[in-house]
Amino acid sequence: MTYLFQIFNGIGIGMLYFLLAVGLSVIFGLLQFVNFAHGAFYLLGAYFTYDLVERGYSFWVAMPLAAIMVMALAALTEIVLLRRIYKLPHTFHILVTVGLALIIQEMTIIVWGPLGGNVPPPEGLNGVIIVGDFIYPEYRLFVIAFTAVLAVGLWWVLEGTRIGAIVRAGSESSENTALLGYNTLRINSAVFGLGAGLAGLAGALAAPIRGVEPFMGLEALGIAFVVVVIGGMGSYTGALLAGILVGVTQSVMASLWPEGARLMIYLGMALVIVAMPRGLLGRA
Amino acid sequence: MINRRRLLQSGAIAGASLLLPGLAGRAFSASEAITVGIPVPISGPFAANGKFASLGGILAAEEASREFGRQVKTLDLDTEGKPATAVRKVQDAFDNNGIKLYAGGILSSESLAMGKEALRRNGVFITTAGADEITGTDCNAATFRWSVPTYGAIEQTVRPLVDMLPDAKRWYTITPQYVFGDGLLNVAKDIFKEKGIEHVGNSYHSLTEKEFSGYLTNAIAARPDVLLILNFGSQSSDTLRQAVSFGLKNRMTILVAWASGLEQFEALGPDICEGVYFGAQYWHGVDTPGNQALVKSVRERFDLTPNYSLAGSYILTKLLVDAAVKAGSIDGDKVAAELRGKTYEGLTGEETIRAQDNQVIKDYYLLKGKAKKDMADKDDFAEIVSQGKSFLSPEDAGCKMG
Amino acid sequence: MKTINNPIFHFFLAALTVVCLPLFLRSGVLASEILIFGLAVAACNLLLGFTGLLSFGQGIFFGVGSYVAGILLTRYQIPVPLMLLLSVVLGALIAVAVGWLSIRRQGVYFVMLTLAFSQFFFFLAYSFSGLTGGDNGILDVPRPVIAGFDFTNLWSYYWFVAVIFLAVFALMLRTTQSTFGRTLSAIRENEARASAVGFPVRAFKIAAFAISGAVTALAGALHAMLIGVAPLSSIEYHTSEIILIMTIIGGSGNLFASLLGAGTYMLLADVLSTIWPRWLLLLGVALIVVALFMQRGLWGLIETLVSHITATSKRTPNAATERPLHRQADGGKA
Amino acid sequence: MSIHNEALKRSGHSSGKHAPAPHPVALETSELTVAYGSFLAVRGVSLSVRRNSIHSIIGPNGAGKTTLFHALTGRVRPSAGSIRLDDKDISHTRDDDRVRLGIARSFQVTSLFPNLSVQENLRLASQGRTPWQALAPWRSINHNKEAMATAGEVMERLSLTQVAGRAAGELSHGQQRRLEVGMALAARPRVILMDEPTSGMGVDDIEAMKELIRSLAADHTVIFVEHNMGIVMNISDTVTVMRAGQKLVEGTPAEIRDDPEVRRAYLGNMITGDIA
Repeated sequence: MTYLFQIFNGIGIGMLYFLLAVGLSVIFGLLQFVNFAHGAFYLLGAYFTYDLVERGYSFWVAMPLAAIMVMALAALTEIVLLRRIYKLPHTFHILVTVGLALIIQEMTIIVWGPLGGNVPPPEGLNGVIIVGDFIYPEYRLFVIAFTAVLAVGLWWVLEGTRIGAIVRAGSESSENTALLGYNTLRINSAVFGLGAGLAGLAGALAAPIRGVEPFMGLEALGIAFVVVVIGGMGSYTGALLAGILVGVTQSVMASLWPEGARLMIYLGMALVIVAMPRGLLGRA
Repeated sequence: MINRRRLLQSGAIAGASLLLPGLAGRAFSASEAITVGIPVPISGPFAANGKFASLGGILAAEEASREFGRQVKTLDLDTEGKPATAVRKVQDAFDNNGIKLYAGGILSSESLAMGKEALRRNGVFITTAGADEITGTDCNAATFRWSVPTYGAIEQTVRPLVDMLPDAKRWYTITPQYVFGDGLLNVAKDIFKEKGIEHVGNSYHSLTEKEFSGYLTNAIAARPDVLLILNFGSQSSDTLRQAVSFGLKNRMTILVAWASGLEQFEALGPDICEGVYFGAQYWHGVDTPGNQALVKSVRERFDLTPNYSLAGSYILTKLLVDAAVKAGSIDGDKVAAELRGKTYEGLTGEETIRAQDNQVIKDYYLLKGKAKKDMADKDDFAEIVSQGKSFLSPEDAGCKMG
Repeated sequence: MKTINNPIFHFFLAALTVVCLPLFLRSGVLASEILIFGLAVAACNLLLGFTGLLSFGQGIFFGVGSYVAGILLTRYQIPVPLMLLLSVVLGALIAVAVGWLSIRRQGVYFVMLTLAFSQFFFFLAYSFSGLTGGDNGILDVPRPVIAGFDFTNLWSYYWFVAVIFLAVFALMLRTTQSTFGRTLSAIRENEARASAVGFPVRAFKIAAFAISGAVTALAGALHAMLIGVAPLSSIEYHTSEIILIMTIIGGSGNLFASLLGAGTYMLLADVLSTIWPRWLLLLGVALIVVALFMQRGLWGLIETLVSHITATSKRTPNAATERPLHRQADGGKA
Repeated sequence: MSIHNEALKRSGHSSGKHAPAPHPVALETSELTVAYGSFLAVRGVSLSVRRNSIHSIIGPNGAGKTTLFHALTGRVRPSAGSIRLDDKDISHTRDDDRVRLGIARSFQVTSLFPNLSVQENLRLASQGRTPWQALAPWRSINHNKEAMATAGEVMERLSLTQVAGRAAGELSHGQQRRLEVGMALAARPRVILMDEPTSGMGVDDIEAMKELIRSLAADHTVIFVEHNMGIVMNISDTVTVMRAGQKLVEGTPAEIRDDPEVRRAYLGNMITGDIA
């Protein structure tokens, strides 16, 4: 029974990881771009939510607004800075995005201070659900349901719409999009904005669970990388599967061998890359 | 922003000394000035502690300047929270700035390493770090520690709580897996045994863990009366926040044995802290003359309420400067001799520096979070439930000073 | 341009740096650390600049060296030269293992794999605290006293490091100029062709990893003796990141650039961190500036400057500066 | 272009001397099949390439020429059938090992080491025959005298001596194509595989390349995949036509030209083109 509940809890954690990682995966798929600043966008999403809630806005206003703000900021960054470096070797992608992450992190400290903060769960969702011996916070339940709906919506966008077709074509070959005759520049900005916006949304949703502190982006980045690599870069379903897998591993290991939880996750990641070069569900 | 100007000044000194060999060293030794190095993490994940520690040092130095009529300064050394950087900064400060007095070290690993360096160079290092080894198995003549060890922290929180809650017979623990966590856990287990309490379970977790829902699920399944949280810093905040969201506050008593105090309450907010018990090294509401004076001057000087990082750094710096003035020297052995065995009126009342292991004997506090409506001002998060001194003998602590 | 890209000239510059550091720096620790990281960065450069492998795992080898020094010197009283030899051997062995597994994948996947290994080794070191001291690290690592020479004093230890640095630097220069080094360059420039002309590319990449791991572990061991601790933070992901950043800042074309990168980064960090607590923000800006405007690093900047000076003095155009940025620093986009 | 260079001819023969027995067939495949998943890119192709002949492989796009070529170089592994070099089975030999057995290749898109000098490119190509020697980090690049000499000879033969010190990336297109062939020659192979050697060349360069390939046949076996029918029909001894992964027809250029199947496969327009 405990394990059943741990698995359920793991799915809850995993859905958040999925949201965090799918943006990174989409960005990688279309732009062949390793984004070390992804965690920083998650950080910003959380802090924007925190700030808006502190100013008295409802969480329901703050959460989407924070995600949109992150999206806009990311798209702007793409236009001003990142599109200049796509053609350079990966080394410089890493250099620029590591630099970007440092700037965002330090700016966060300058604006909001080095101490963290708390974001209370929204009214009506701050209770718990009790099932027999087990307890689960309503807000976490909401996050699962909300991300599930979002996942379906995102799946529809990527699989059922023209923009999705472009993204998928692009992740197979970078020249494809150009061949299709689309304005690649604008699509790149949009996709980067979307990917970072999803990270921002994950941050906004995580804030009532984790609180906010200036270094939360680093942990998020690590998790996002693991999920994307296990799932396969550029793969939507891969990110979903791997997100849940990592979440469940983490939760179940809490019962089995807590100290080794991280070790297992990174070992699993290494094994997956060695055995399945493109991740569990990466495009061949 | 007096703080900023101060930092810039010290920066200019450090910068000059870096580039002009010889000059800075002579300038320091020729003057009457006493400089205390404040090696704390100013950048990196523990930046918050470093920022307040820096202020505490400045305040103590300013007071000492007035009191002794000679120049007393602090020099912030950014350890970045890494032992390697910490040692490098301290070695540099010895060589280039002639500094022999150091008050700081927030993290155990960096403090242990800096203590060794202080001994090698005939300096003195005094810290508030958590590792018991500092005045235990790795103790040395040049290293002093103000904070109460894990033994006292548990004795002064778990024991009074057990006495207060005679019906609470089932306890569950969440412990970070390393020496510090095990130290706390072992003391707690001894008390459980002695008091006939059932230890219904423990969850170990790694130092990098942020997600505690899995551990909390285990805890809920064990149906304890008390949840004892033995991690510290942002991990204890995360654990507590998530525990509250799982509704644990309504089902059991929660005790955070090693809380950071005001900094942590500010980050968590009163809703989460209400009704939760916290163990603390320092609390600004402590009713002693020393503390009241500090609270007053910090409010005047920085428009802040002193938290543990600030107060700790203040008292460390003050102890060093007082001892150096009295010894008439900044040489480590002389200052240390002056410190050893000293009894003084400190922030927590009467404090004594035990000569055998350089451990400061002082009170540890059990606090209880107040409801928002009961708070007298924005920093009045908690009331003191009990306080007292509990220490292992130097032999039991494992200190053999060579 | 031929003259400033001559390996003997690079060795001369390195030797000059070794001699000049004590004259311009008051801090013996900083000076020693620059040389130690210079070694680690040169080893990273052997992979990045010469073989085209962007390794995020250099911290593993650095940490391993640091632990070898910590464990052997504090628990077994093994003589320092033997300890250094063992750290080199263990560093090479672990690098072979990491390299063997990582080079099975290319491009970004290779980078990710080295990143995963660096995290994996961190948690390994953290979990086996009996061996590594866990979060506290291994304390009281002594500096060497060899054959009556006492290197425990900071500046005398600097010279100890300096001699090792120059010897290893010379060996590495020789390596890059050897037929082996040229083959690595060939693999970096065109892996498919290198394989087609008959080179077992994987064996060469693994060999490059072995050398890189050996030198990085040596640097780690020297560092543990310098600061007297073998800390957990040495094997952290951040160590890998910093080594990589230093490599790119210096420039990946030659080995002296690595010393330049290490020195510049350390001095800059030292000065900035005393001026402003939020100095990492400035570092972030600097990284972006390097990526946008100084893609060939500090050494590239020097090359351009020198060619401008010679061009204005001789009024002859120089082809080398017009050389476009080839895929010299690519983790293998192909 | 001085095509006939005595020194290289001698070296070519000397490497021939090491061959176990003069087998009339240099390279042979039987029922060679290459599958990509369920798709059979090459199915049951049997080739027999005579020693010191010029054997070309042609066919429309998607006929499986390139896959066959990759199977011969060792880039892809056959899923069935075998490849024999001088009667020795090399079906499962890695591409770099095949170089040592006497097969060298050139690339369709020029594939050089662009930042290294011409001389260094060729020296590396020659060193590829004894690659393990190069694993020693203490050996200087001048250590392998034989490789240095071969690089010199190939440069002479391909008229690249005057640009020996230039970076390969800075050469003219024609020079780069010649160096591309030189990279294969420097390995002193018995069999040279060429992937569209004239692709992207101007008229003058094509003519020179044609002469070069013809001259290679004096001491090498040459197999090449080519789109340019002019060169194929002009210099080949044997032509294999492929379609849909299979061998359609094989014969002399004259036979191929008149074959009705081939005419149908190519819709008649390509082969009648520019036969010089």
